[in-house]
Amino acid sequence: MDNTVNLAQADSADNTPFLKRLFRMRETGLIVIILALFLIMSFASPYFLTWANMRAMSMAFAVDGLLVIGMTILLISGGIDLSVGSVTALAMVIAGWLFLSGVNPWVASAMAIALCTGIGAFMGFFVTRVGLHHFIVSLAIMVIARGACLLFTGGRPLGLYTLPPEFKFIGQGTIGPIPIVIVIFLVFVIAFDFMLRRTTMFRKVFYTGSNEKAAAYSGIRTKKVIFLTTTLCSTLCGIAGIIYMARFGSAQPTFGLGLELTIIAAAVIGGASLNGGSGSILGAILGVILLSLVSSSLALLDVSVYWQDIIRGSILLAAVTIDHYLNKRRG
Amino acid sequence: MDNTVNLAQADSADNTPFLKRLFRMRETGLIVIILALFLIMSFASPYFLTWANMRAMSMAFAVDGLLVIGMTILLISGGIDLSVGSVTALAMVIAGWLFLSGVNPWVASAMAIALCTGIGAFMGFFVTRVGLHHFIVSLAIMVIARGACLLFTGGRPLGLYTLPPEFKFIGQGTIGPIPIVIVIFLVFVIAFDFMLRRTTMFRKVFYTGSNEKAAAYSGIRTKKVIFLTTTLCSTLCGIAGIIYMARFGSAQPTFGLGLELTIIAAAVIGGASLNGGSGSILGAILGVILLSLVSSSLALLDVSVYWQDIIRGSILLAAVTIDHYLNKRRG
Amino acid sequence: MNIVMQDVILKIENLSKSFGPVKALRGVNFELKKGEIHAIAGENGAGKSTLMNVIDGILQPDSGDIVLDGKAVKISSPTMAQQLGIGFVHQEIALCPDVSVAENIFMATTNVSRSWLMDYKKLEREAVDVFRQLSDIDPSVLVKNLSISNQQLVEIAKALTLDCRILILDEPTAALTETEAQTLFGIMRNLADQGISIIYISHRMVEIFDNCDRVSVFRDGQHIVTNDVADIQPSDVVNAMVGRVIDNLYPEKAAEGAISEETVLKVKGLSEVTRFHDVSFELKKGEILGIAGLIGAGRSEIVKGICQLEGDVTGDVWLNGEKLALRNYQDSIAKGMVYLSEDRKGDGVFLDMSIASNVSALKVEQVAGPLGLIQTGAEEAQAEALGRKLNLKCGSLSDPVSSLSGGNQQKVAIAKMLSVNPRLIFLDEPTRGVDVGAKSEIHKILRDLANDGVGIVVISSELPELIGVCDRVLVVREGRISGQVTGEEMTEENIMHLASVTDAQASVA
Amino acid sequence: AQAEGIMCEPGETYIMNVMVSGHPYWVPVYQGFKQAAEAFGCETVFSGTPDYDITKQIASFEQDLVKSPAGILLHPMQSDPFIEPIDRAIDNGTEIVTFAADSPNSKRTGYITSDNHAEAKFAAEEIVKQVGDSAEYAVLENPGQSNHDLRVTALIAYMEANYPNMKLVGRQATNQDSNAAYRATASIIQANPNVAAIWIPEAGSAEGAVAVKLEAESDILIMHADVTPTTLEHIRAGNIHMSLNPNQGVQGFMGFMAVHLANRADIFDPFNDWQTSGFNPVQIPFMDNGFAVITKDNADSFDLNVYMEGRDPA
Ligand SMILES: Nc1ncnc2c1ncn2[C@@H]1O[C@H](COP(=O)(O)OP(=O)(O)OP(=O)(O)O)[C@@H](O)[C@H]1O
Ligand SMILES: Nc1ncnc2c1ncn2[C@@H]1O[C@H](COP(=O)(O)OP(=O)(O)OP(=O)(O)O)[C@@H](O)[C@H]1O
Ligand SMILES: [Mg+2]
Ligand SMILES: [Mg+2]
Repeated sequence: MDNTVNLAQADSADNTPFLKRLFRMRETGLIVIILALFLIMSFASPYFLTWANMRAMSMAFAVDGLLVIGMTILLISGGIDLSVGSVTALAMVIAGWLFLSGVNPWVASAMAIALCTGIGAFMGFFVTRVGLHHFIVSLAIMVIARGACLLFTGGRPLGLYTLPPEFKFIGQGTIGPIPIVIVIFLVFVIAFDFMLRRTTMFRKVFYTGSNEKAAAYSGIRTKKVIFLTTTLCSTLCGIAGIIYMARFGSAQPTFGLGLELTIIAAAVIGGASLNGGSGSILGAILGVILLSLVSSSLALLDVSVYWQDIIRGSILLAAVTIDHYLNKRRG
Repeated sequence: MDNTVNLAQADSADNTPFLKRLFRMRETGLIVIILALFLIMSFASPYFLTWANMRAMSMAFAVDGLLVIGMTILLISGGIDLSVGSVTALAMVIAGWLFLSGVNPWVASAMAIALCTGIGAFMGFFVTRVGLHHFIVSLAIMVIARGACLLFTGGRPLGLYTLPPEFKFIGQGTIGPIPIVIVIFLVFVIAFDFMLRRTTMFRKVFYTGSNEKAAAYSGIRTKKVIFLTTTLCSTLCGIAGIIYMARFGSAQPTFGLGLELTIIAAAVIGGASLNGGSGSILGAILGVILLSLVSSSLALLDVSVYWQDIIRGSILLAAVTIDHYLNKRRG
Repeated sequence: MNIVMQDVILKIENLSKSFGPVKALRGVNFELKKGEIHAIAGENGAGKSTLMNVIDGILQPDSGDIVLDGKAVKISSPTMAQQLGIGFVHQEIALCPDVSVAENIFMATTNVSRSWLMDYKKLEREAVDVFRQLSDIDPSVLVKNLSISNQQLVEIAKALTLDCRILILDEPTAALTETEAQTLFGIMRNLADQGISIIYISHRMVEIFDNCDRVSVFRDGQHIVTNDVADIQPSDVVNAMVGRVIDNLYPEKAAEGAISEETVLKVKGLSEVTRFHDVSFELKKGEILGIAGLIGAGRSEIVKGICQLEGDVTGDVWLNGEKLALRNYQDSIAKGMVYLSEDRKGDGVFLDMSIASNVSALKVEQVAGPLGLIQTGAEEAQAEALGRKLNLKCGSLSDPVSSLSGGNQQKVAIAKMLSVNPRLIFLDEPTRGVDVGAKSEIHKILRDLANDGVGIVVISSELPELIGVCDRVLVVREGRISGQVTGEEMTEENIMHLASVTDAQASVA
Repeated sequence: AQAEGIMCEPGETYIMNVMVSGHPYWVPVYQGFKQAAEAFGCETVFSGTPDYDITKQIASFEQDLVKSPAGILLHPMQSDPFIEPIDRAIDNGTEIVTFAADSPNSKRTGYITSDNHAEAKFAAEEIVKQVGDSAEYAVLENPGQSNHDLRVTALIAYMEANYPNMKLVGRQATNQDSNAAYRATASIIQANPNVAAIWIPEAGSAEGAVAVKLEAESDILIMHADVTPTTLEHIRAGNIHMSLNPNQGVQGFMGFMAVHLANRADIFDPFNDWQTSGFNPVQIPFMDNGFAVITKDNADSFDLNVYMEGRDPA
């Protein structure tokens, strides 16, 4: 029977050579595309491959990276969150407002993150208990959180120049040559990528998103899973908001307008399915990197503003098309 | 055996009294909510129930109504379109630009609508032939179309004050006391609602969205259906853009930023499923009316801006929750 | 079956089809004659459905020809197949859940209809006509509200409305009870008499030998043999399929005295608001208990109720003497009581996930090391062990379940149940779509488990299976237990009698 | 019902209608509007739409008209779409004055704004003063928003006309998004190590740009328009050279005066033909509200949060 593998030999997958396994990975297509862009850019601009440019480019996507982690996990579980931009802004605003009211900045940040967690739980409640769709619940929260930002600031950005240096250090400091922001980013990415691939807890997220009913029939508390992924996504928004606050030394009520689409796009480019059940942190991060790389490159090449959007959109479309065909050929 | 009935009574559904059928309709919950808001507003503001206010309020949602028709049909077929806002803007910009270059405004409008149709067909191609997801394709088009708007206008609105009066009439004229815009809106709504409920052509859209495989097995060319719904949505954007142009006498490259979420939200509130297979024009229009009514009411009551978003989001959440329970009880 | 065999209407010549490394069909030759009912038998994964999908234009062959009426044709889509007069009832139910039964049935007709407007009244009237022959389903109901068996009936009704010359039925009776199956055979015979050719795929030998004219056997993607059923015995078919003789289809029943006095499960006064009422029964150690009933009788509902999967249930349940106070299905699993669903596609498997992670889903913790880290090795070993036990045929354990044949998907679902070493398993249509060989393996496993003291409750629509495997059969009628049969009383007649509505015949609505 | 004197009658209400009504720009404008109104015993309402949506703003404007106010100070999101509604309002006797953005083809009573050309010219001269007249400079922009557009295009045009050796090396759209501005500025600085100055037409992007300046330890000269508390701090700290801030308070104050006086033509009988021509001399067709230059020295006066303490924003 040459069309079936003898089950006795079935677990030989781990012996396949590394290169072959790499080739089979969902993310390889994206890596290839990003490397190609890198190569092109290195030739196109002498400033591209400088440490300072790399550093600036990574700073530009590092914090969004946290948001995309939360979004990817939520997408895998079958949900979606349109409120990421405004909840991130709310975290900045609340922490900043508390700080200006005299609260210790660390305590203020913890409270803001807790509030975001609460918002996520609130959304989770509406989705799992009331039975509404993630889309509409998070859209309502997006509007409400933005409103709360306005309310707490009167629409005016809060100047947090007086934040203590050790606090600003999270956003502006470096360890050796590496900015703390990038370190935080890497820690989160590696931790969540590992957990998502390996832990039983996160495996249940995949089961739930793949077939919620089958998951329930396998004894998984699917509502709890969805509740938790919804909450986690908002918590990560909270953390991202605090880092942004430390980095810019201000809290902007209008921060992150339209950010939700970028974040969702990054996750989808990275292989997350809008129908749930699949996705990976690595892929999603590559998605963020791709989007950010394109923007940075266009700026570096000083492409006319009036052409940038057209080029950006076209590269996005081309990239996902190429990625699609690369995956198809391997599949 | 509650899913079976006496066969002799099977086709008796049409004999049920009108009120009972109304009560069973998916849209009744929304109608109740809207009526309740109407009642509250009539007491809250002496200006609410004036002809001028009703006119202002309906003008505010009439043209968006066309977009929501296209979006609903697309959602039913299982798709989604994030580009509606920028494609609408592009229609205005292209028609305006052609007009300023000396093209007859009617011809210019026809060309702009044809272009939008082409954009829809382009998206349809990527979705059905290449096999990408609607979300990512339309996101790329959203960016590209916005870029094209910038390119054609240099970012500045085109003043089309010189449009001939008979052209502006579409957007600014009235038949008796009724603005033409409202008449166009009603014609589209009634026509599409009827077609979607009754014609064999549009039933295929439901079949395709409900289970694409099953539809394909029954011989339905599902790709063609999806291609057409995608195209139709963009065509309606084109028409909406032209009406807006006639109404405003200008073409704004930034028109419709963020409009996609409002339109999708309206369709979803009206019962369209993001997974395809269900939805109705009547419901979606009620969704648009609800959203617009809330905004208009807050403006009329002079509610503080710092509270408006919070109240708006909360009403949205409350409305969908109430609607959900009303449907559940009936279901 | 003295049908005069007429000309060959469909001929498959040297047809091959691969999915990546998997060769599903290898140089298949096959002939279908006008007006015959042609059975196809073969193990799970033998390539039966793949061949049918090729004939219906859903899949394109890698090589080989389809010859229709003597002309080679390339069937590029189901649309084209339909135009050529080919109708197909799929193994996996493919209906539009958000659409009414009537519309589902006439979807193909609507598609080619010349009229612009829908005539819902006409559709429903005609749907009622179609169902008059089959079963009483309300055509205005949305399909998503139907039970899986009723959906199967809709799927059949859908094919019957087609104006076709060749009708393919891929395991249509897998979820049907005897009554509906018999109705279907009547209809099939009728169609065949009108000159329509029928391809009938089934794992039930009885059906093949009672209703078909010829039978073709497939193995490993190859056509092995075709015979008139009159010329051969069921054992010959099984032999050709499996490549060995299965002498004893069903395992030995529990020996005298093997059933102890100890009760594994005791249910008392179990009721659910609308679905079932006052259900009480016991399951002894070492015993296999069957539950029989007509479609929609409430069998699935009762066992789901016992393990708190669905419904608002009142009543008492004891497991191994311990009174249970389950709040949800997780509690039930924790107590070792699991349920194998009848709807494997809907809630049995994760189609887009790997075989290994499907098998481990019921308790992933089992294949995890410290810190809750999943050990891929352990996970694959578990899947491999159970897969081998159930004779699972697959490419690699990391392939998605969607790449498996229907019967092999069912085996994955069963493996998932067995993975947690349960103390009591409810199996709802456990061998749905499973081939004879694997079926008898599964039966043996069930008997072994019962002997080890694991409680086994089997719901099946296939009466011979219940009679062959169970020591006792409960019969459910309209949500109540209408009786039970054991030993010599276990006959199809007795069970059918208890299952059908005898008194108050008219009160259906 | 025109009042006899310059003071308002009880209930006489003036409305200020804007788009994106949560934006802090409007806050001092409305304070000026309100203070002027209070001086005349008039009532005021802050109205408009929280969204960046022309349809919604027109609806809110028309709803304002339903209330028959004495006059409206309007910031029209786009000029031409407001022609018809403004004309209708004027025909019905409601005075409309536009501010910060105009609808020149309408019959609006007057227009008050800060002069973006003047701002741009000032900025250009200041940049040249600081970095010399043959240097590289860059701009960030926000295409689609007319006043921001003008600030940028006017500066570039001025440079080209007067300082041909000034070289524009970077021009990026950042749309008031500080992270986008961060990315764009970083790229500009990378690609043009010699870039000496950057002009930013609003404050949100300036926050992102200044973050790059600090991280890259660049000595690029940052100048921007408008102000936020954060950029204010950076001005104090010398990270941002200076900011040009339109005189919002005056805009609101004079905006009110323009509407109010237009309502009271009969208190003044000037030496001209107004009675025959119908043109009311108290209608002020155009006013420039001026702008302030914020530097290290005067930064303390521009903390909006301090200014707003004890005041009601609405
Ligand atoms: N989409 C697919 N991708 C990969 N392999 C597939 C796919 N579909 C079928 N196969 C493989 O092709 C072979 C034949 O499958 P097929 O479904 O035709 O079997 P079958 O005879 O119908 O079995 P059953 O009795 O279980 O329904 C199996 O080995 C199956 O795993
Ligand atoms: N979710 C549901 N909503 C409404 N009715 C349901 C639902 N699920 C099942 N039913 C109905 O409850 C009754 C019992 O169904 P159940 O599935 O238990 O029957 P069964 O005896 O297992 O038969 P089969 O599975 O062969 O249809 C049926 O009439 C069925 O249609
Ligand atoms: Mg099969
Ligand atoms: Mg059942």
